[in-house]
Amino acid sequence: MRISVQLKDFDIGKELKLFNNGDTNIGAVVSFHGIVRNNSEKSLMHMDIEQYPGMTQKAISNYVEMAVERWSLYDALVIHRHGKLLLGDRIMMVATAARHRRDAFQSAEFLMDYLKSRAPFWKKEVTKDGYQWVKSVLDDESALERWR
Amino acid sequence: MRISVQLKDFDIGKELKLFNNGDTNIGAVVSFHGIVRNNSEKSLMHMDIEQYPGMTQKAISNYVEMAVERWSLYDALVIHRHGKLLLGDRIMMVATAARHRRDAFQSAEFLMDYLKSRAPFWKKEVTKDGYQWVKSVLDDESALERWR
Amino acid sequence: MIKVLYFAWVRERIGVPYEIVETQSGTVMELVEELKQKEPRYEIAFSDLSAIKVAINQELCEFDTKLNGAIEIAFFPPMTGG
Amino acid sequence: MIKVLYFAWVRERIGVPYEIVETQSGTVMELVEELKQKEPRYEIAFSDLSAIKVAINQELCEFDTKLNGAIEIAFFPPMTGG
Repeated sequence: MRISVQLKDFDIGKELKLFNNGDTNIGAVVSFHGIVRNNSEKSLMHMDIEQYPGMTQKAISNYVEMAVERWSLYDALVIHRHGKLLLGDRIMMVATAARHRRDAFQSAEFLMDYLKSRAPFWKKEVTKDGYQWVKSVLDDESALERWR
Repeated sequence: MRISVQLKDFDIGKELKLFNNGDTNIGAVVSFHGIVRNNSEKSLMHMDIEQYPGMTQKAISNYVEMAVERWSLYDALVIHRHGKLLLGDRIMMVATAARHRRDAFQSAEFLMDYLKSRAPFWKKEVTKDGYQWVKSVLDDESALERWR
Repeated sequence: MIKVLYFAWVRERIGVPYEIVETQSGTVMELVEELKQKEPRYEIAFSDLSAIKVAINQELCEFDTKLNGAIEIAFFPPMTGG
Repeated sequence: MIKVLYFAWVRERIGVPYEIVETQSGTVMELVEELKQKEPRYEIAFSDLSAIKVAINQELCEFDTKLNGAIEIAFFPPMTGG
């Protein structure tokens, strides 16, 4: 299990190599990564991600532990960047390793849903006209319902 | 879109780098890879994967096209190996790229469910006592129900 | 004339990966019955059809599908890829 | 004495990332009311509480949660990570 909140970029290939720890029970690995995409007006210059240092690591560890227990994971990884990110930059990644594919998929979706609306990060979209804080959407909140 | 049925190993990091084609609409990438895991008696020596050449590429293309259309994917990738594979070897990978995470997750699961029981591959587990063909499980068949 | 292919344990029971068959059968099922008449190894391989899948011209089909001048037909167990 | 932190647009409206507050308030809500009395910027920042989340000692809680000698309390908009 590894959790990292960092300014710098990460290499998904390297992370997945380290991640695959050689346990011969692992049959399925799911990974997700989020990328800074353009906004609807196609005017995004960059994104700024603010965090609540101290709480981020704690909150993420919590959800990772919940996932590991619930889906009997052999390994789990969360990397989340903060600070200034350009269009196309990697924002974060999640990876889960299980015996069967269903557990790997479910736990990765669970982690994403919780990171999205329970880990203390806030995204700001900067355009040439100024900036705006990304609004949370009801969909993200109701996504948590399925895990209860 | 890339589909490859091959004997040789692949590098997930490199594949995901090529895969991310720079389209600024892509916000979410999901990847899955399957690994040769031990059998329940912990006696697996290696695995042999037989395929139906000609039909494999065709069948996979079919399911990839279905996924791209249904979830408005910006890209999709399937690599599946055949031949002799050792414990811990990568068997196959799937990757999907979408605007939102839900579409990327759903399409990757869809592709996995179809590859599992509709692409013409057959796994054989070789132990020191001989070998046996892996049996399909009812679960894999019923997994297709949710996509109808 | 049709090319008949076998995979996995169906191939092992029949003993060849493929063969060319001269047939007048109208459907997949008629072809299976015709093969079963030929030799015991076909009878053994096709003894439980619920465990066997068929593809005509590399597309999955059913046992009651018509051959309709098909070039290639394949018999195999349920797939176990992924 | 409690450390009060603000993030994202809550921080921008309050004007500082954190401050130390001397308070006798029993619950989060009482503390919010106390802050709103101080200056208009607090009144503006806390005008719509349905758009604000709270954490005590780095764990999410509700507005009716008791402060109970908390060391740290934070106010921020709904999270948008991932």
